[in-house]
Amino acid sequence: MKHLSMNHLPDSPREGHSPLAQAGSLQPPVGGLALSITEKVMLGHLVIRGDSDAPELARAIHDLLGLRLPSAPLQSCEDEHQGRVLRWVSPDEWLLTLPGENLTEVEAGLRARLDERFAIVDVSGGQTMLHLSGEDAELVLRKSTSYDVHLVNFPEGKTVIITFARSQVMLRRLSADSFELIVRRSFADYIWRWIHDAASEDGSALRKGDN
Amino acid sequence: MKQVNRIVGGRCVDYDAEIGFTFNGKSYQGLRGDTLASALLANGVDVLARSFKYGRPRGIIAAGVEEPNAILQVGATEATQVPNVRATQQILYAGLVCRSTSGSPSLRWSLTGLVGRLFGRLMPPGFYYKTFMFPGFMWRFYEYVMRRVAGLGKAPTVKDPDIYDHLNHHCDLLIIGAGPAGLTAARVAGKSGARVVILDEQAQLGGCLLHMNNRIDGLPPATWLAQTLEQLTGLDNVLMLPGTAAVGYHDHNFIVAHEIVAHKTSGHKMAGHKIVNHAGRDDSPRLPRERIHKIRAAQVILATGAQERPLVFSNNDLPGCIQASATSVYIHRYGVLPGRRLVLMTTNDHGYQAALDWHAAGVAGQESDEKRGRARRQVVAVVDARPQADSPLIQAIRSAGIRVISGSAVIEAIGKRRVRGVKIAAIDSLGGSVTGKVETISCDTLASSGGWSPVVHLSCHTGSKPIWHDEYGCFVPGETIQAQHCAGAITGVMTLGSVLAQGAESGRVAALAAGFSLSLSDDDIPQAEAIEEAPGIQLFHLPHIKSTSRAPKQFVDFQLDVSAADIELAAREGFESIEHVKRYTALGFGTDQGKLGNVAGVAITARVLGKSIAETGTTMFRPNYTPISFGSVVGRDCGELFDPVRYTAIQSWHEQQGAKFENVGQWKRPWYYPRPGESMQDSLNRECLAVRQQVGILDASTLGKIDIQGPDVREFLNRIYTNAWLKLPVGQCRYGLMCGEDGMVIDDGVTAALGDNHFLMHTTTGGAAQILEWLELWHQTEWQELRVYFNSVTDQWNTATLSGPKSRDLLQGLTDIDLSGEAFPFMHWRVGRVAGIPARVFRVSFTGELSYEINVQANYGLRLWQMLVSHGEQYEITPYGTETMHILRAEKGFVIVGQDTDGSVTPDDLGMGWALSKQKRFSFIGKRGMARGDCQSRGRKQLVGLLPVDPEYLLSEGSQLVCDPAQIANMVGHVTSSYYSATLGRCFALALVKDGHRRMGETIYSPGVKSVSRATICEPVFYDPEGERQNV
Amino acid sequence: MERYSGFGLIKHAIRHHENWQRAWRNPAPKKQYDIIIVGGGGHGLATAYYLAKEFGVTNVAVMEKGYLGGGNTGRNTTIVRSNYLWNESAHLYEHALQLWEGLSRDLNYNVMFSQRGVLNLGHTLQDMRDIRRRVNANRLNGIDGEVLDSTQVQKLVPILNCSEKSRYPVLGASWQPRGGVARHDAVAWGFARAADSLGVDLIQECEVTGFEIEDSRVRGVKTRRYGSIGARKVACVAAGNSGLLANLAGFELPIESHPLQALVSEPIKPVLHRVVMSNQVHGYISQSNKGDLVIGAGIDSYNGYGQRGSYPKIEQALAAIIELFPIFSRVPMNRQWGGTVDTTPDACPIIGESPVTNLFFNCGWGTGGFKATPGSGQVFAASLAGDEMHPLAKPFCLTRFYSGALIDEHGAAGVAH
Amino acid sequence: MLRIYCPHCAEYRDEEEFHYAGQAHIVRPADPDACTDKDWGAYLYFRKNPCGLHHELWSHAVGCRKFLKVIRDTLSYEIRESSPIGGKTAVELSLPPSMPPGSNDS
Repeated sequence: MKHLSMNHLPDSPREGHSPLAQAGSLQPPVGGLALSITEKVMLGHLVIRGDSDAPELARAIHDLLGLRLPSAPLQSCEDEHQGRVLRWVSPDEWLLTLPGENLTEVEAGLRARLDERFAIVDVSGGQTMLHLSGEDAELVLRKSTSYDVHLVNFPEGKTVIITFARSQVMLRRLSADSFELIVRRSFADYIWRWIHDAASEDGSALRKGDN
Repeated sequence: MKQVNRIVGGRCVDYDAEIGFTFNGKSYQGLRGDTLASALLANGVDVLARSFKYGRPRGIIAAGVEEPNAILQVGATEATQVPNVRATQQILYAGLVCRSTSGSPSLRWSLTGLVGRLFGRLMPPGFYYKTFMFPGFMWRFYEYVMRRVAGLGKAPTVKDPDIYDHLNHHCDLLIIGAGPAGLTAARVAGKSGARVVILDEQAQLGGCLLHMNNRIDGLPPATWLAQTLEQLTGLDNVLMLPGTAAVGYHDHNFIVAHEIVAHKTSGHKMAGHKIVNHAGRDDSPRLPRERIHKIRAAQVILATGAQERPLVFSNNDLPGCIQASATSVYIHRYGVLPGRRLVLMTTNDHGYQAALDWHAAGVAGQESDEKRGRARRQVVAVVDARPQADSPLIQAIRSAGIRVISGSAVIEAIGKRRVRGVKIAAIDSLGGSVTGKVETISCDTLASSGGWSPVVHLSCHTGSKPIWHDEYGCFVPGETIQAQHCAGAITGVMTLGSVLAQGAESGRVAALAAGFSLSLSDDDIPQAEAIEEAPGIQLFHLPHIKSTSRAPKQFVDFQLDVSAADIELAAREGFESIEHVKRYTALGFGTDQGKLGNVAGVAITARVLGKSIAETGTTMFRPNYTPISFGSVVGRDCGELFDPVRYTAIQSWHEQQGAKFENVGQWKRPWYYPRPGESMQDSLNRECLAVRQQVGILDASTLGKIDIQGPDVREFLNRIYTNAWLKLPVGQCRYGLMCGEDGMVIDDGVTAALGDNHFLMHTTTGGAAQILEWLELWHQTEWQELRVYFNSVTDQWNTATLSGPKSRDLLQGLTDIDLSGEAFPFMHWRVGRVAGIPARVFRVSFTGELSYEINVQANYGLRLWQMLVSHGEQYEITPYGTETMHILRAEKGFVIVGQDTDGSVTPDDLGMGWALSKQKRFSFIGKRGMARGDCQSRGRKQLVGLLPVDPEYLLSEGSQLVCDPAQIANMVGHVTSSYYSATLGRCFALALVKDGHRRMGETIYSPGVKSVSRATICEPVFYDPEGERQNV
Repeated sequence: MERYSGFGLIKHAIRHHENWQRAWRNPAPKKQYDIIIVGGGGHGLATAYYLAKEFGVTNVAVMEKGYLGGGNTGRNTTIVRSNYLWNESAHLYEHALQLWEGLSRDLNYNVMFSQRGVLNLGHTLQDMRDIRRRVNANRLNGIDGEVLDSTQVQKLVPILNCSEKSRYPVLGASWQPRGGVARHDAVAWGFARAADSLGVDLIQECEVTGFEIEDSRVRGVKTRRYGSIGARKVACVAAGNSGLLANLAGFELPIESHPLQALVSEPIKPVLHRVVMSNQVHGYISQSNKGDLVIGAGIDSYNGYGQRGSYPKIEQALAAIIELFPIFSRVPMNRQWGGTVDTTPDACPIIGESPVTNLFFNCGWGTGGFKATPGSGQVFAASLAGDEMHPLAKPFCLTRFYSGALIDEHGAAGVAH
Repeated sequence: MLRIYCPHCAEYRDEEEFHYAGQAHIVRPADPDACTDKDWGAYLYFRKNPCGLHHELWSHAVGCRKFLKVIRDTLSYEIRESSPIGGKTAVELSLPPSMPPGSNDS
């Protein structure tokens, strides 16, 4: 059966609506937390499943994407130039994000190289990516998750799936004060509201001497 | 009124910042830095409360969390009311309004006080168990009165305008308590590079350093403290949290701490003090009122210190009776001397400090007192229960010209609303009885010290019992499996030098345990001047010339009016376990949780039972160490963030159409789409007929969808579903039924063969997450050999269901897929483009009509929907909601798992034996369970249809059914689904009825409240039983 | 037994309360009893009391490893109601409720049974279907109950958040006016005192460490403190320890023991006059006569005997309470604690024979045992005194877990508390 | 709140991320249809329920979605060991020796 990629419309990608298309932009009030949040719309999200020991998997990833397959837990590999990130999700699962326009080609390429022992699942419409950055980005995360997001425990590139308020997110650190959140579509509105609520707080008293 | 008791020298108050507040309607002045308690004491306010049972006047007895009496209602407006605020913990702010929570009509003339005096004798512990039983009907009245009397403050009557924050921390080392031990530990551990958090319940860090005089490293304590805090501030890896109380110590070193934020900043912007912008909207950032810190610590150091025990003697609850150490706190921290003439009663050297401080303050203030014509503040006498104690401290008192009365005790305080004097008498060396003559001494304050109780509470929260330490005369933390260390007075050690040394050592050991090595140099251990001490004696309950039962009341637990006599009586009545004593007398059940009285209560119990304190033991301490507001525990999980709301991509459209929504799990689903002027039934009739006659559109995106891939996917499905899956051709779908191992139906849905090794499973909306975990459970724990992967794609696909005879025509106009019956038969799926969008279309039907479920990547879901609706106008397309869907499926007899089943229904019960594969080699999940004796026996409830005899009569869902209206208790089933069908022009229902499959045509009765209705049992398919309409 | 009354109180007050008698003796155990009851909680003491009072079996000992009423009896949120879904449960709990109604006078001990009414809220359409199903069944079984709409609910509890805009709006409720709360300690003490006065020996601080079993027939119990003590029949009524006792007797039970937590606020003036329970939002609350808001939290998912659970359960319970009662946000939470509840697969108790002859179990009451105390005791006593199980107890036999005749109270019964 | 080591993620995580799945090592009878009602009842419902060490299953539900075996003391709540189902995973083998899967931080 021929697989048809269903993520990207060749004619007009703008016809789609990202999960937070209607939420607008987040503007914490003046004096609120120092934070900006943006939705990275219309990316390709591919779940790759398979045995991490299978050589053809690492080879396919390398050949097609130029990325090393992260085999250690919670690691990610990134090709900033191409906008591709491959994250370890579980011992047999990875999440690849990439520019939407490359999705069809990459998905087809992977399918061509990996047999039925591997699974490729397009979840581009099922989740969305947020970038959270600013001096108080870590602070907002600490209001929202019991995971230790301190740089010591959570350095750049580390990726975890964690509880976030009463929902969950996949979290990756981009830099000291910026993070990537991948959230499920149907929870995106809730998470957005939560962050907005948390960021509307006067943070001046909180910033001193945090660790 | 001037602050009559204010003196100079308070270390924590700003004498230039007077702030006004109101107590019981009267205005007072305090200083910034005051607690409400210190401000009230500064103003000479003696009586703050009337006691719970006897209505006795009560004043402030302590300076910290242990205060049992000064429980006030704070708040200027209805919305900002806070019940039960402990005055010793409330920081004074300008405009604070507070009032007593007891005393009616007034504190001075209290009705309960009168009742207490007249009938107090009739209220021994547990009197309510022995009375109010006759006559039975009067209990409601007794209870009404009882409830009115009980309770302290009142809840606000309107919603809380404030917000509450939560903040998570992870650290290598958490230090609870920032007194000398905690700060020293922090300094040592901080140097190691470990992540350290140190917190203290007091707004200022320092603990006893804030009110003690002993020099450390040759420096006055305040200087040493300032230096230490500066050092700690310089360390990036140390976080200090003042005004933050650790309230709960949970398993695996998880500590919950509570911070009162609003206190800390002046001019704070809580909602209670709203700043509204010109648009009338408050969009300025706000401070939370309180914040919960959730701290996961690799190591914990408890440096919580100790609380002083006041002594138990007659009338020890009179205002003016105070903890000895509290007087030092009020003098040094707040510049408040809460009286003029002090008598100190002590069993140990520590108590003497209060007398020294009082004396020094009296001398310092002598001149100004004289100028104002006030009586001089002085220490009248120190009464020491020890026969011949001697030490430098005692000598210092003596040399100040203060009378020291050894081997004696205060046996009774005298006064009505304030101490006027005390009776003292010589006692025997064990403190068991009065041996000498009674002398009365005039005074207005009686400070007492009966030794110290280490603050062991947190160490008990994870199940460790405190141990009685005979030498120190106190309970100390017991064994624990938590990574916990103790330092300072919590260990029972009270000398400053040892406390500091313990602090340093615990800091080192804990840092080491957390993986940070360092060695201690001499500089790390602060040196305190050594002061020689005479040993204290263990005395809790001072004797009286009368027996305990006849002496004036000797209170152990102030808040709940539990006296020594009450405890003795409880033990006499056979309540011998300390837990029984606690429960029978209510000892320690107050809001202070018995911090002052527990040990005395245990000691008295032990004495009556002739046991040691160690044998008697103590009751368990539970979180919270000190009370915290409900709101703080909840944090942001309230209002619109109480629980996530899940939306599909079509939500905005549904809202624009004015849909009514139904909660399904966390999802919001359109329930129906009312048009102006329509009743709900009107809408349903319109929507139903549209689907049956034209075409309707349903947002089915919430259905759970699980992508399953792998070479063994068919085998897996074959095991997990009741029906057969090995041979389903690619391109087709099949309805699947899933059971638990007990054979009961747990889920159902259509699963499609997308490829030989690739299936897409649909689950119920509510069951999606559980079913995914169910599949993983079987795969990972039982059938690891099967090569399959499961991924949730619920959110990936947006599903628009077109249903109705015109659906084919409508869709054909938008798609390149050949929709003809031959090219695309029922229970098949196809891929193509719909409205230019790549789509997977399933030809399945939950309504019984020709239907197409169009799945597109969710980002294009709204776009597709809009195209379908606009293109569908020519077919009079009608959006329909879940209720219409339910009616239509019920007309076809399709069940809804969770509505027509309840966890006790097998496939056979549903008449779905056709979905049970008998041929499968593998004994599928549920097969054996449904074969059990009672799952196959007669009398099982089976799914049937019901046609009410009166076709207009709508049976209520949940109606019980009987065969004989004369025997209504003999219920044979109940109605699971019931609707009016516009298609059928009548009401109908589905029901589970005992042996229903064998009762077709029988009449069954539904006894309502007023009348009995009749219905006929029928097959549960009411429309198009041959399935021709969906199969065209 | 000295009779308690107002007059007695006056009499004792005159003598400074110096002459009150012990509420119960503290005897050393005899060598042999007709029946030994293992577990001195409410159910065990009630069993002993009814054995002595109604069936004349007084050669009975209650063995308690700690202090009387120290287990779940003294730890629960004291809700009493009988509006269960299935006939078997409804009959049993209604039997108990009727005993509750006369219990204070029967025991001459005021157990403060307060029939202030119990509301089970419905927040979803399915909740309301389940509520109607349950109330209809109750009504036909002669148990009081009504289905209320949200307006009626609001009238009963004016401070309840019945706004249509809330996350899970209150759509209605079931209402059992005869339900309410009771004073938990008084129940244990009242039964203890009454049983003791009829000759039952209450042996505290005496842990049963094993059973004397010959030819798979029980002959007595082993204790660390007093050695072996003989008995014709042994009845285990030890919530939170049932599985352990079964293991001592050599078999397993379909029971898992879980932590269940509760919490109280500080006492405030009367503000909540009914018992309010919600399944969907998951919290239940009443206000005690002392003024505390008494709140039940959810059960922890994992097995645990620690009498404490996880903090998130407390957070969830309070979030639910604030959702239902926003005005409680500023009320201080005083104390939380936990008990150990024995849960069964069908959320119904096990009352009956065990694989060992003459060894009986009354257990598995899960989160809802307190309300059944007198009924459970009476029915169990009747079963122990006679030759076969009481008809109300029969459906709760252990063998239902083999035959599949489960009585599933999970699905439709609201919160099983 | 428990802190559980996930042997797949090689980290300690809070209990909130996990779902409890009951007693471990319950083997589904190889031939269910040959079981008596009593055998089947025992398999379905009867549990060890010890007060002390308990072998149990958890799922790292918010996380890697993998099941793990945990040995936990049901009285003290101390966790003695957590390990993957079945054989060793690559994750487990790559663990530094200082952090064996069975170690506990409390």
